[in-house]
Amino acid sequence: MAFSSFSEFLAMGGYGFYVWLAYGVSLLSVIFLIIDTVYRRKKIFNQVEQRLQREQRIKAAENKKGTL
Amino acid sequence: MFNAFAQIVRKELLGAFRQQSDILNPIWFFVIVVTLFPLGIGTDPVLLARIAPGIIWVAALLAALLSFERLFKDDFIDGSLEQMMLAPYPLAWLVSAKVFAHWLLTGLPILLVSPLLAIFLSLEANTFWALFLTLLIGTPILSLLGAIGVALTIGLRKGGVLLSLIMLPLSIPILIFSTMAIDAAAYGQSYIGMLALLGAMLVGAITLAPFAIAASLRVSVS
Amino acid sequence: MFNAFAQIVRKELLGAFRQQSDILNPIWFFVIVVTLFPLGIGTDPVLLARIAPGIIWVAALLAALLSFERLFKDDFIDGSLEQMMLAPYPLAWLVSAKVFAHWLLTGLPILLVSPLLAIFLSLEANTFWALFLTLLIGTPILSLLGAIGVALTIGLRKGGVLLSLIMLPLSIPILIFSTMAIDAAAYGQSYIGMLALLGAMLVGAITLAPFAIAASLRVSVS
Amino acid sequence: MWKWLHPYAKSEKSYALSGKLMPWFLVTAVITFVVGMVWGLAFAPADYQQGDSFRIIYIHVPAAMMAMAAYSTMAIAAFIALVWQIRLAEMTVAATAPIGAVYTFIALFTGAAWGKPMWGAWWVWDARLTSELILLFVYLGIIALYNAFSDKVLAGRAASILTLVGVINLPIIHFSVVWWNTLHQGATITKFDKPSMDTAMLYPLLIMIISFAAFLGFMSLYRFRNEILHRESHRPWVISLVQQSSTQINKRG
Amino acid sequence: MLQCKNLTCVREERVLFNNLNFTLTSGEILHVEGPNGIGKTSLFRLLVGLSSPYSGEICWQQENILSDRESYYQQMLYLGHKSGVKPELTALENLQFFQRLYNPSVEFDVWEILTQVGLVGYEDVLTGQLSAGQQRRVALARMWFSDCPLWILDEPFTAIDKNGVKVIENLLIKHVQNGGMVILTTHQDLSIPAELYKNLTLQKPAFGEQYV
Amino acid sequence: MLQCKNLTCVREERVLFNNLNFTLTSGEILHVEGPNGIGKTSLFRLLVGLSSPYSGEICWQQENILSDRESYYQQMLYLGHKSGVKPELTALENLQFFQRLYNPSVEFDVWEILTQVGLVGYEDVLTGQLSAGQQRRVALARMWFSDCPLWILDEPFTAIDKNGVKVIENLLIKHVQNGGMVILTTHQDLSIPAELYKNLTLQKPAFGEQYV
Ligand code: HEM
Ligand SMILES: Nc1ncnc2c1ncn2[C@@H]1O[C@H](COP(=O)(O)OP(=O)(O)OP(=O)(O)O)[C@@H](O)[C@H]1O
Ligand SMILES: Nc1ncnc2c1ncn2[C@@H]1O[C@H](COP(=O)(O)OP(=O)(O)OP(=O)(O)O)[C@@H](O)[C@H]1O
Ligand SMILES: [Mg+2]
Ligand SMILES: [Mg+2]
Repeated sequence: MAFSSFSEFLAMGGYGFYVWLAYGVSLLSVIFLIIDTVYRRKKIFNQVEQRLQREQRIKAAENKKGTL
Repeated sequence: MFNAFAQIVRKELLGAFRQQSDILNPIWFFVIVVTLFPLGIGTDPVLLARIAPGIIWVAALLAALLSFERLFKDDFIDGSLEQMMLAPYPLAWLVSAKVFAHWLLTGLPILLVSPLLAIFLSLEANTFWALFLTLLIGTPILSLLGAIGVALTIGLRKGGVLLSLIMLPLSIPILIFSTMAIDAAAYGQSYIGMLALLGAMLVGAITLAPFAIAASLRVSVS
Repeated sequence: MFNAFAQIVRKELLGAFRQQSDILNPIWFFVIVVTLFPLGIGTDPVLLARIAPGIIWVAALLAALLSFERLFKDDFIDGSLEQMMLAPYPLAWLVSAKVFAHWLLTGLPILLVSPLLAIFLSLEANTFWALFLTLLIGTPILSLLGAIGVALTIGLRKGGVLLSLIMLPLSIPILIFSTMAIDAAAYGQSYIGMLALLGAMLVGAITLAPFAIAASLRVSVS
Repeated sequence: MWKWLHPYAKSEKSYALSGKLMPWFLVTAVITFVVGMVWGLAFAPADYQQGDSFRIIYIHVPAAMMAMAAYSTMAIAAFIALVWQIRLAEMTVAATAPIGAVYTFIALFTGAAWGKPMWGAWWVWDARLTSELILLFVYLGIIALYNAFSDKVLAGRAASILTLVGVINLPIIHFSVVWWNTLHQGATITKFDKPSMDTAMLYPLLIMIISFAAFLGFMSLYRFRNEILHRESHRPWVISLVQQSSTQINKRG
Repeated sequence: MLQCKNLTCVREERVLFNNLNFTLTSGEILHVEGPNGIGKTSLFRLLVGLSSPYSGEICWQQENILSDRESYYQQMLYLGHKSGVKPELTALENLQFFQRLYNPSVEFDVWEILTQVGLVGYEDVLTGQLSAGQQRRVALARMWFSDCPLWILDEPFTAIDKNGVKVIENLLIKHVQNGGMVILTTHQDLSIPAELYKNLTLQKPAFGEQYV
Repeated sequence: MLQCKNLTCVREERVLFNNLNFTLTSGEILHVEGPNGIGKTSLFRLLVGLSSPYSGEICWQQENILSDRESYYQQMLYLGHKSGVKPELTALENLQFFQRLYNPSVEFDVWEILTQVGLVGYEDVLTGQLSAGQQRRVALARMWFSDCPLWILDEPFTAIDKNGVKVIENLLIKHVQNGGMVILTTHQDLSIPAELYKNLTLQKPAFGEQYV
């Protein structure tokens, strides 16, 4: 163990700000990456569903007369 | 009236957000140009800090210039400009909406990213604030002036470089006053006077430019 | 084969000379950017001479960048690009003709006007020669690399700023080697090595880039 | 490579295979991450020169290394995609780029946060820093280009071309930056003086490198599957996959 | 009522037409005819005020259109060679924009109109990715919710399929029967009953009138 | 001989057509029909090799067109929605360029062709300043001096006046009578004798074939 107390651990020998800033931002960017990836998967699923619904709408509209 | 303004701004933003990269693009261009200079000129931090405001301002100008093309050109090609000129509202008013949207999409991002560049170029806090304020007042003027240039050159094929020819002389005063203000700040002097001058130019541009733009459009699209 | 090359170059030049301003435009842009810097940075001759090569090179880069839009965009919009891709010759070859014409219309004028700017920025003869030689070898590389970027972004609306994002990393080595050569010249050292490197890059670009351009066009126009 | 890939060049199979591989990567990444972090942050001794600020190394170096590794992967994939016209390879390019970009960003940011206490400036135009910054630009260019195309088949091909062009360019950038920098002002810029590493410091670093690599693998597979779904979303197997998942959601409420 | 008085159009020193006079009143369709390059588009751009005539004037309700553009534009719908739709927006967004900017007082059901112009199922595709005819339909959709009495249509049938042409013709008939007026040009034969429209054939200026 | 084998076209995850098969031999005109947005232009772009099919192949003289583009392009003339003429050049210059690049072996009298397409008197006006139909005519003029057996024409009659349409139709007939072949699409009725051309009607994929 390189540190004797938790507050010492946080202080990182006076470099706490820089160390935690670096770790924090890195973590945030990785989390951002994960969210983006999962969100994309959801979006693709939604798009496919939307398309299925759209095809229903086209079917429904095909019966109407006098349209362009 | 205000609805028309809002509708146009909304449409522009919608189009830009649709292609998400569009919003980041001016920022990236700006960042890249600013990084080019240390590569071209050398990396001495003192030298860099000395010429930094000039570089940032020239980069802002060029970023604005590159994005002007898009201000009316696409609209002209697909015919929306024609249609806008046939809308039941004063053209100068509609044109202001377009310019405002343009500033939101190019001037504002540059403003937001400027702190980062200040770090790249080792700027001090005081100088940075002067830079920020001059950008805040200066970029809308650029958008307004640029719009006049675009409106004049829109009907011409390849107006792009002609545009820069028209526009750059117009924007030189802004560049000069801004860098004067920033230099004053760097030497710890007051730069309120310069800012006031820039502010006056902004007010003038806001009141007059829309009419110039509208008139130029009527000439170009005919 | 060579007839096809000549026909394309001829057509490009014809179009450009038709709108006479087209030939002057890159020069004007270049001149204006270079004159902006003394305004933005201050007029100390020593400082200016120190940063002059960097500025001239960055200005050349930006002038090239602004003119790239026109390399394929107009052709794309009016359908001539499509037709060029359906011509009975290898696309890479036809594309080289376009790039060559582009260089004639943008790179060459910059070269011709550079002595003037050297005077503006108080450059010495020795430094100027280094600048001139690097521009001579460097601008064709820029045109070739830029063409790849344009070809990739041509089908996209508003590809303009995306183009700069793609292209600037590509052109950074040229910028660096050139300014290194010029600095060496300024200190009275030999800069043959750098020129040779640039020359090697030019040869590489001439042999490889046309194929990259052709492949990109096949992707973009589909 | 090509022979090995071929049986899986069918997208549906690759989708299933990558689904099977994913958990292994994830588990490896998580375990090595926890071990490496606890060891590196709490147990490794402080550096005799840099004090505790050196602990940034445990993300800085893995991120920098894996950023390069990601680009190598993309380059190989792009080459395969363009030479043998394999669509799955294009998807690999597109899937890996964002991860590489994030790693590059992390390397840059942690480097900057480390540089401030060590060199007294967030940013200096050192050769290594500059080429890392340009690598970030290259990544961003590829991602932006890929996203700008709405047709993902074309997007993949365009991104592959740009990746290949970047491959030729990156070494040139690397050397140009190194020479440029040494010629201009070599001495004034602090060089990395490699601390001869104590094994107590080195092991957690190696573990973290494994962790970053495994996470890179996991994320690439995840995004790779996304790409497959996106491109093949007119295929019956994707449609039935979507319908299954939506009925599952409906059942749950 | 739209009046053209002694209109002369000169483009690049070439006299296109000379002393053109006509009046269009409620309930009329005017079909402007003439071979390629005779000056139909040039005439239309004069009529909407996009360019100004060499001599003569155009009056809407007895007033020169250039003297009060805004009130004229409130009553006029122009569809030209270029469609004026934004390729990066969807059909739906384009329509909403048009309605809110040009006909804010009109209430309508966007879905209904999309059905009418045959774009159901394409409402969230970017307009730039539609086919030539579909893009044209997005622009033409404005006719369905326009409350302007005067429609000026420059080759509206370009790229539209046969069924579409018929539907549009019916719409034009309905519009004039409700008191509207239409000026259009097309190189296709109109299948509108002959008594419902009149022709205006543009001709090359006679020899003596080539120079004005 | 042009052959389409099991051609499937997918655009943005939408299946446009599925397993399309047809063969075109010397002396035939093929008229591709279908409503807006069905995929005619997409088909044509596949046929000329501007885009590549999702599956299936296109063969010219028994060889895949993508395997030897140059020799295919020596024998093929494509005119699309966009005209491909340069607005800053005159009609004359445009024609000369086309001839020298695409048909260098053909000798012809430019003035004769300008007369044929009705552009005499406009030969030194910049093409960008011509009317819509005149610009289109400059592009179409290529048919008059083309020595390619295969013509692929996407809505060639757009913006062309009635007389022009007739002239072009006659040209097409002459071309196939000389052993050429033509694929075209148009939304106007063809007045070519029915025995001279055959129709290909594109249809929406049936329900089961929507996903491939
Ligand atoms: C923004 C600033 C920085 C950037 C972009 C950066 C970038 C890099 C890169 C690209 C590597 C190579 C990784 C590899 O071997 O593959 C690296 C390694 C390394 N960096 Fe940084 N760095 C930065 C700042 C710093 C600072 C301030 C320090 C410490 C004072 C530092 C210490 C190290 C060490 C010790 C290594 C491992 C050396 C080796 O194995 O070769 N870096 N960095
Ligand atoms: N660039 C594109 N990107 C994505 N989808 C497209 C693109 N171009 C066309 N499409 C889609 O392909 C379908 C067919 O388009 P295409 O242009 O082939 O139709 P078309 O039969 O030529 O119609 P038209 O008669 O209107 O010219 C359309 O539904 C359209 O949405
Ligand atoms: N922008 C322009 N500048 C100069 N002259 C022009 C311009 N546009 C058209 N003209 C000239 O005006 C004449 C008429 O053009 P216009 O577009 O009005 O014809 P049009 O009747 O609409 O023909 P089309 O049926 O082909 O659309 C043409 O001879 C053309 O040369
Ligand atoms: Mg017309
Ligand atoms: Mg079509």
